[in-house]
Amino acid sequence: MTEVANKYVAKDFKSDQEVRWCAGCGDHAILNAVQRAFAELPHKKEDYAVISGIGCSSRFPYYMNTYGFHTIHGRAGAIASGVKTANPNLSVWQITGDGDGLAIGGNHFIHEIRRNINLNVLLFNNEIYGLTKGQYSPTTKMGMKTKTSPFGTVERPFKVGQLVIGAEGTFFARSLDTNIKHITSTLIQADQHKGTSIVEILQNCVIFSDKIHGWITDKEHKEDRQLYLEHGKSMIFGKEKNKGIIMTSHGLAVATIGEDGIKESDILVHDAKKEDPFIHLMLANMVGPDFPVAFGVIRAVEEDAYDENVAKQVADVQAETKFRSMDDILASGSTWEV
Amino acid sequence: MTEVANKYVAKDFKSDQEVRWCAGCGDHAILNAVQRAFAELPHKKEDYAVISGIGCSSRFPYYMNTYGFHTIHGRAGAIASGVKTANPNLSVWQITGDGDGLAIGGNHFIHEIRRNINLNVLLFNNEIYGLTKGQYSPTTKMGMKTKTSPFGTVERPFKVGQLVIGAEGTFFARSLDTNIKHITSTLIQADQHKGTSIVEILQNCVIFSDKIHGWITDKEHKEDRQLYLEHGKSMIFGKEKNKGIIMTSHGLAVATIGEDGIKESDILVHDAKKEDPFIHLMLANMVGPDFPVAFGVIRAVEEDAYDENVAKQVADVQAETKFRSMDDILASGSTWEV
Amino acid sequence: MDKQAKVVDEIVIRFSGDSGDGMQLTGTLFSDASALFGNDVSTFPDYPAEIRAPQGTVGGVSGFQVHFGHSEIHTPGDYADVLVAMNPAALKANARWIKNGGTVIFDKDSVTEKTLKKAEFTTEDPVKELHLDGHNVIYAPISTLTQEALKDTGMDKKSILRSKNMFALGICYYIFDRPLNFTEAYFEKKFAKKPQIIEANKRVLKEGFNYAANIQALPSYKIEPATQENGLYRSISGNQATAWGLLAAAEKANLKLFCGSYPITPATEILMYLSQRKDMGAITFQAEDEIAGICTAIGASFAGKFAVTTTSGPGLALKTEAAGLAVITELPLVIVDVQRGGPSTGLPTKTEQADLMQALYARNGESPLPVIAASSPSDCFDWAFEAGRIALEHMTPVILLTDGYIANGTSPMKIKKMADMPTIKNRIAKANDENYQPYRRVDKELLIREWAIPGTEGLEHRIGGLEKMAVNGNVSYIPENHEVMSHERDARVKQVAVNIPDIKITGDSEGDLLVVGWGSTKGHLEDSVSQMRAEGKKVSFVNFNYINPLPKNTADVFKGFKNIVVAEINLGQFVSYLRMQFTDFKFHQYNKIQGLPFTVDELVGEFNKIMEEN
Amino acid sequence: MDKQAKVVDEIVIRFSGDSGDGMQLTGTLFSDASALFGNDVSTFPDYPAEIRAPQGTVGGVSGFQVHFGHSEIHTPGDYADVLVAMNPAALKANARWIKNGGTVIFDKDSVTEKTLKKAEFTTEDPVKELHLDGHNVIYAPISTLTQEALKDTGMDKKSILRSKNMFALGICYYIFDRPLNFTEAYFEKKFAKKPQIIEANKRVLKEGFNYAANIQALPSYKIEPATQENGLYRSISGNQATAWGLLAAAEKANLKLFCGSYPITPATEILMYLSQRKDMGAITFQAEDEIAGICTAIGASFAGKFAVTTTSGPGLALKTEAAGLAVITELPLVIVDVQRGGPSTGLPTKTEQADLMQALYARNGESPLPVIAASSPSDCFDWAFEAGRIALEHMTPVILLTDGYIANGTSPMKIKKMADMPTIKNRIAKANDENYQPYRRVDKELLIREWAIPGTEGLEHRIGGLEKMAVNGNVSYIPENHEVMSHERDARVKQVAVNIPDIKITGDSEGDLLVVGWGSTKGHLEDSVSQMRAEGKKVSFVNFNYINPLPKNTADVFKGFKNIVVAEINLGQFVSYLRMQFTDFKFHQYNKIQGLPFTVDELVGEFNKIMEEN
Ligand SMILES: Cc1ncc(C[n+]2csc(CCOP(=O)(O)OP(=O)(O)O)c2C)c(N)n1
Ligand SMILES: Cc1ncc(C[n+]2csc(CCOP(=O)(O)OP(=O)(O)O)c2C)c(N)n1
Ligand code: SF4
Ligand code: SF4
Ligand SMILES: [Mg+2]
Ligand SMILES: [Mg+2]
Repeated sequence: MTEVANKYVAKDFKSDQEVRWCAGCGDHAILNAVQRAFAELPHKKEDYAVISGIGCSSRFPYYMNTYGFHTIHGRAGAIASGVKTANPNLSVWQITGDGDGLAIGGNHFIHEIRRNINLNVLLFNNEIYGLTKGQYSPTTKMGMKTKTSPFGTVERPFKVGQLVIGAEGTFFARSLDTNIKHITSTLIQADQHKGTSIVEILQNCVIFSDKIHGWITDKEHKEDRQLYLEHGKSMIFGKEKNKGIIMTSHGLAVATIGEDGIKESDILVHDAKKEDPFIHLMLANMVGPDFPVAFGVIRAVEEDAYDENVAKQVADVQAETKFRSMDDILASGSTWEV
Repeated sequence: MTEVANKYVAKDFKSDQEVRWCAGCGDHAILNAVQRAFAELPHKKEDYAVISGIGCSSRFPYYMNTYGFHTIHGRAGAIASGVKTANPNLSVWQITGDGDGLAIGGNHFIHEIRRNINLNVLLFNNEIYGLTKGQYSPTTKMGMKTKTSPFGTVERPFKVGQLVIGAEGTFFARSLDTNIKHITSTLIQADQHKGTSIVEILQNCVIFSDKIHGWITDKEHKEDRQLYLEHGKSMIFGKEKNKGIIMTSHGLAVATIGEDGIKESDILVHDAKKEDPFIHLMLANMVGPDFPVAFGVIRAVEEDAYDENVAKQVADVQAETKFRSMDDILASGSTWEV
Repeated sequence: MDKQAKVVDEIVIRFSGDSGDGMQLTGTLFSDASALFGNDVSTFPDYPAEIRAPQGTVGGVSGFQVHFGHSEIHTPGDYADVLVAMNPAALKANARWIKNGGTVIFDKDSVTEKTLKKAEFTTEDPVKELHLDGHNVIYAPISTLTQEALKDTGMDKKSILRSKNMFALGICYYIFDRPLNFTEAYFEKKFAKKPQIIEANKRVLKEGFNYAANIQALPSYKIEPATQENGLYRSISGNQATAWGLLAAAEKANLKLFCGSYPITPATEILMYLSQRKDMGAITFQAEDEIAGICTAIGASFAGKFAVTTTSGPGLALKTEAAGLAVITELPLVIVDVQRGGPSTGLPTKTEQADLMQALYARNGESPLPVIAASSPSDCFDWAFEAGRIALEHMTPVILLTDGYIANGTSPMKIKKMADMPTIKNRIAKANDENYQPYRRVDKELLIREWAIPGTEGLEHRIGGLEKMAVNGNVSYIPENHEVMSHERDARVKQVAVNIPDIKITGDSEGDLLVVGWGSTKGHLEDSVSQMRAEGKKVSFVNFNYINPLPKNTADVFKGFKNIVVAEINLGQFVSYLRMQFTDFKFHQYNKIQGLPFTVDELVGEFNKIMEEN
Repeated sequence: MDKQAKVVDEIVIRFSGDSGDGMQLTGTLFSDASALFGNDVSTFPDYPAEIRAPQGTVGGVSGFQVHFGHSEIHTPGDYADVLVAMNPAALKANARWIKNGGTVIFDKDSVTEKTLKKAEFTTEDPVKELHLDGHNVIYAPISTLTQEALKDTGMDKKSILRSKNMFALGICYYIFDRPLNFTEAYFEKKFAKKPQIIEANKRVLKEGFNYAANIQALPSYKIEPATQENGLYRSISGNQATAWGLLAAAEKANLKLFCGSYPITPATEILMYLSQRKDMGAITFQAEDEIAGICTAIGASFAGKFAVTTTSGPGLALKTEAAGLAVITELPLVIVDVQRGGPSTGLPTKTEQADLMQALYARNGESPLPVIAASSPSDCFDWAFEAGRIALEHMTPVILLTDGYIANGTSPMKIKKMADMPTIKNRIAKANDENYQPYRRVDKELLIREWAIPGTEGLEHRIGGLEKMAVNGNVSYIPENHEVMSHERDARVKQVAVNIPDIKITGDSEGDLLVVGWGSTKGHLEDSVSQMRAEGKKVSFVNFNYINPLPKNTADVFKGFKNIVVAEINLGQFVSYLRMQFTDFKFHQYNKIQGLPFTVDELVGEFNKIMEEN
């Protein structure tokens, strides 16, 4: 991608369209964070393409002063794949929801990840279908009563990180709508990653699933319930910054530095670049009440990106071929003169 | 499901239709194994429903003397989900290929697994689209030249087991078209499992991907390259039965009993029922040349099945309700007399 | 209340306010109270596509129109006799829908610098700026009086103001002489656990009522109960009626219902209403997408359920490949398409009749199936039932078309007794029947195959999407067999006509103009034709609910008229369909495509023009 | 070779044998040799749906028909002058396709108890049992002589017998006086690394040739090279021509091609041919399904590529929702549908014209797009090019219909020079153009918007599936705007007619009967009309390639005829479409739906009947 020196401010990325999400919707903060991130990233404004499906979250492109495409429900992944493969020089951002991306769009989701197309995917997870007014989604917790599950759902939800890893994901990060700064920095890392970067953003829908992430965001306890991972840094968290994640023979556990003989050096150091997905999966799957929820870049493994490989194959063949135009092709092989 | 004493032989499950796969195709052996398994299982013949999509493998139902449905490409998972949810008393078998199940059918595949519907899914993995004459599939190894990748594919393949676990799978097994006995016994275990049982069968397509599993099936070396897992048994393999899988700080490794101080008791004992998916994922992902490939039931974790939960919710509501017929419903709530 | 009530025939009232102002509820309560009072009622909700559009803007206005009267009501009405506007934006958005001389009830407290700016007014007097000063405008201090009424409840201001819609409702109850008790009962049930809210709502409702009585600003209208057939009635929306009609069909066929669907506006409520009916043994499968929706339904149909799938246009587009599988396997299935504005995502919350061609032809190959359409919120019940009957008796997928207009609208429904509804004969094959063959035609006239359900002893067989040999159902590539089967599939659908009634003419069977419509335009077309007939015009009307096949007497009906006009909310799909079937007639067409229903006015104008010019 | 060759005009030869006998290759080699020799050629492969159907059975027979001659050849021919049958099953499967008095070349060594049983013969003489003894039957000991020819090569029996098709080919080369050198050159290229195989094939081919010469069993036919236009020719299949036509369009529009597709019979080869063209900068994206196929193409179109997606009927069904997105966003896109037998999976390897209605109407809402159809293997090149031209110049998705018959068949193609082909004007907007607005109509007549491609400075904008405001392209729910935009979309497609030529009549412009066809039936219809005209009948013919919109002079052409008959390989889709457009004409129809092309014989019979009865 053509890189340019940063010369924008967030406002440059605001479009002239009125933002139409409910007051208090988590989407506002995410929009804000994306505009900040775009201002910081080294791309030209005209090189951004923001592609979404259908959903409240998918209204996103209208509010961004970039090239934007509000497509059809579930297909943002496939359309974004086409955009990026067609022109690897673009910085392509896919905006999707838990319904758009994981229900109807589930197949494109796992296949874009498998191919490792150089896309940045923002999955707004509010555990509900917002736009259609409150039906359960593939991330809705078992038992929840919604418009279409009056007696509670009987479906096991996906864990986004686990699905990403199952589909051979090279990058998975998690962020939170209440933390604009963290979203911004996470998106910058997503941009830097070569391949499909999946960023799950826990988002609050004030209308249909209000406080669905309340356990995590609870002001009182959030330091104890949120673990911010950084590559190369120890997995320390807590109000007193004295808790950490350790590895035991049964898997991960939470320990307190200074208790039971635990020293700071016993705390795991985060390695996002490890190819084996096992620890990343454990980290992505941590949930309360026994664990904090992990945020930040959980996995970022270097592999070839599909779009680059495609471009390279075309270039290689073109370097070798003696055919320069369709005239050559048409006249190739067996022909005869009349 | 209604269980009956076994009173069938494999021949009872042969239909009167001529089998039309190529001579030497791995599908013949699988058909054979399925017929044997059905004869052994405690279900009535009329309670079997065999549901497939489209592909060479998906011709399967025509050859089975049961209820059968050869549906459309990629949709076997959704249709089988409907059959089983509609009537949990049926023994439902979904037959699919790596194209049918993982390309066009990928979304239904991950969602049936997520819901944990009590289905038995046989995924014939020949790493190619057979019926349409040899295009690459989502399991084709990177770089392979096929009809639609004349310069080699640039796509990373799925690992079936990893995708299953990513989608919250409760059961994953692997078998091999050359081992009819093993397929039969694996299918019996799949039937016994409550929830979606995914059985990946490595299958040879003599026409378009001949010997694709050749490294594994090679007569000379197969004992050294195939590890047969059984719940509660040590992971021992090899011509001399002296190799085994051990756990090291870097993950799994192959060791030789008697060398480097390794004793039989150091070899891992297979626990298919462990809820944590981490070791199952490592086992499913083992590949040559450093590892043998794992066969048998890799994961079988007990969880509620969706179809049972649905039936239970209906029964619970019906036990409580005062409404017995649409007359009651129509007259419920606000009404008025004219 | 010692005033003199003016007795009128019918009234249109439109509630409008911000999306957050609770106008949908207000309208529904008014409509229910009127229906319970014995009026005939028709409603039309009209709200923005956003969950919450920006407050105070014209784009964010939510409206709900109620048309009620003492004779039969067919439409929600073109123009409003009374407009309730809760803020300047609502006034602006609806100004053009007020009848000449109509009444406007306007919350005068809502006029502030901010609200005027948001609604893009340039002066300080919105009423004048909109040239509404000729109307009967009631400037009611709704916000102030609501606050006043609840000031000693200890509620905070935001909560208090949430009740101001009840003040407006109270005003309307006074004006139209509605009893308050139905609505009070509603509060008691709805907020059973929150006595404070019950009390507050009751109080504000009453205050509104009293305010109107006190100011005596306009005469109270009185509408007598409608002269409807005797019986028990309820108010019902099209989506609810569709859900219940399907459940009724299941009951009469002695089967359990299975619905495999994916949510989509404006069809979602059908899935929602069905999901509440576990008591009837109904299973709802909220699938991962529309394809899985229809496919799980096909699986359930194979397994012996009465299977349905519900969607709107974009979802139907995704279901067409699988619909073809149901056609070739001859499995019963009802596909409901609640049409909305297209193409693509289009106008998702607006109405349109533009999926007709899609329903008829959107499948690969020659793949015919029956198509029917409903005409009003309450008759969705009957047409959903009929779709089920055809599917189950004829062993075929059926498409039922409704649309956003009738799906969201409500009308009173006379409650039928299940005992009085026809039994649906299903085609289930008997265990161990030695004569069973998958494609044996057990009814030679209707060309029906039997339904052999997994679990039935002795009927094991295979079906699928490949062409099948006649009778025995084995896979067949024989050229002549394909021709035979293609014609059989065609004939099977044509033969559905054997069991459907002749189409009935409203008006005389001969005349100058026949107005032809289909589906949800019925009310407006009927009213326009009545109006013209009252003026002595030789106009008649037919409404098609059976689209494929058409009723047997269709051509005979057409013969009686000098001119025929086909009116539709699209660019002319049904008229094209008629042209290809009936080459002996000339068809005029009138089309509108604005995401809105017709108005009776425009129809009368258009039809008069056609009569003059031809 | 001092025999006297009989000179004839045209010959049909059909090669048939087991699926494993290599008949497709044999036929192709014969066809190529004939084409290289200068004949006009048309071929038709006909094989079972299974990769390998059971050996020796009638269901497992694979056939390849070649029609060649010295004047223009339009069809692969109805009946065979010469049938090559490699085993009893092949004889049985093809007996009814032999011309009266035709020649049968039969491998007499293939008659064994086992092969007779597999082919379900009840006697030991298959020729007699099939009543073929009246024909000129050559009982050639093909297997034995092939073994004999290669006995000293050290090859095993199985490998040796794999060459027996070359023996049969050698016989045919003798009979029809073809030179062997083209085919020998083919062996040398194909097996460059296996000299033994080259030698074996050459030897067996020669032995076959010699055997035929030796037995002098029948006169050698001689066909002069065809009287074609001068130029360079090649043999090409419909799918290859489609791929190359698309690539040519990309080149002339100065764009790179992007194809997003999912494999499906009989369309897969287009994807395959395009995947070989990385040298032309073409990108092929083999997607996870058909939806992703079209969606990646839409994304690529947004990003500025000439985007195409290729499929067959069931795949088109899956693409319709996304096709609607391309309609409303007015993005250029070519959708190729290689039709096959339906409904559902139907007859996947057989041909049919039954996706016409699907192409025209299978989208939700009012969602019009241009539809065109190709008529022969080689003209797929021109129609694919034309589809690209319309898509790019008119900024619209276009559907191109071909079918299994022309996609798999081959015909000679005169090679065009790229310099002689028209330039395609694309509608790319210029950087920093201050007048740019997403829905500004830069061509007021054609109603075209500009293509502002991501990466272009200053043209940042948003598009999408919601209805858009005219000109500025913001989301709009305004009722009147929806009507304006709906009419604009309709008009945009109608205006494509401005740039398409008038339709041409074959024959006189007045007469008793006009035969109307569309797409791939052209050859058969043209031949049947020629034959009837030769008999003095007043019959003419028009073939439609532009389906939507139709050529401007269509009604004028229809006016000249007493009767019009529309012949199609379906149940009457184009005739229905014509009826809804042209209500002033009566259309007869003739339909066949057997997964096979028409035969000239049946057409002539049918058309004569219509002329007599009307
Ligand atoms: C083909 C199709 N099916 C269904 C819909 C209806 N629909 C629109 S958005 C949506 C779900 C949105 O949920 P999510 O992606 O989680 O977004 P959110 O609104 O929660 O941000 C659905 C079901 C549609 N527009 N198109
Ligand atoms: C909608 C649709 N798309 C594409 C096809 C063509 N198709 C049939 S089978 C197949 C792939 C089969 O591959 P796989 O599932 O691996 O089965 P195999 O033949 O290898 O056993 C494809 C692409 C189809 N029949 N329908
Ligand atoms: S409905 Fe929920 S997700 Fe949608 S805009 Fe409102 S708060 Fe946000
Ligand atoms: S093509 Fe391959 S998969 Fe298909 S039947 Fe033949 S060997 Fe089996
Ligand atoms: Mg959501
Ligand atoms: Mg395969």
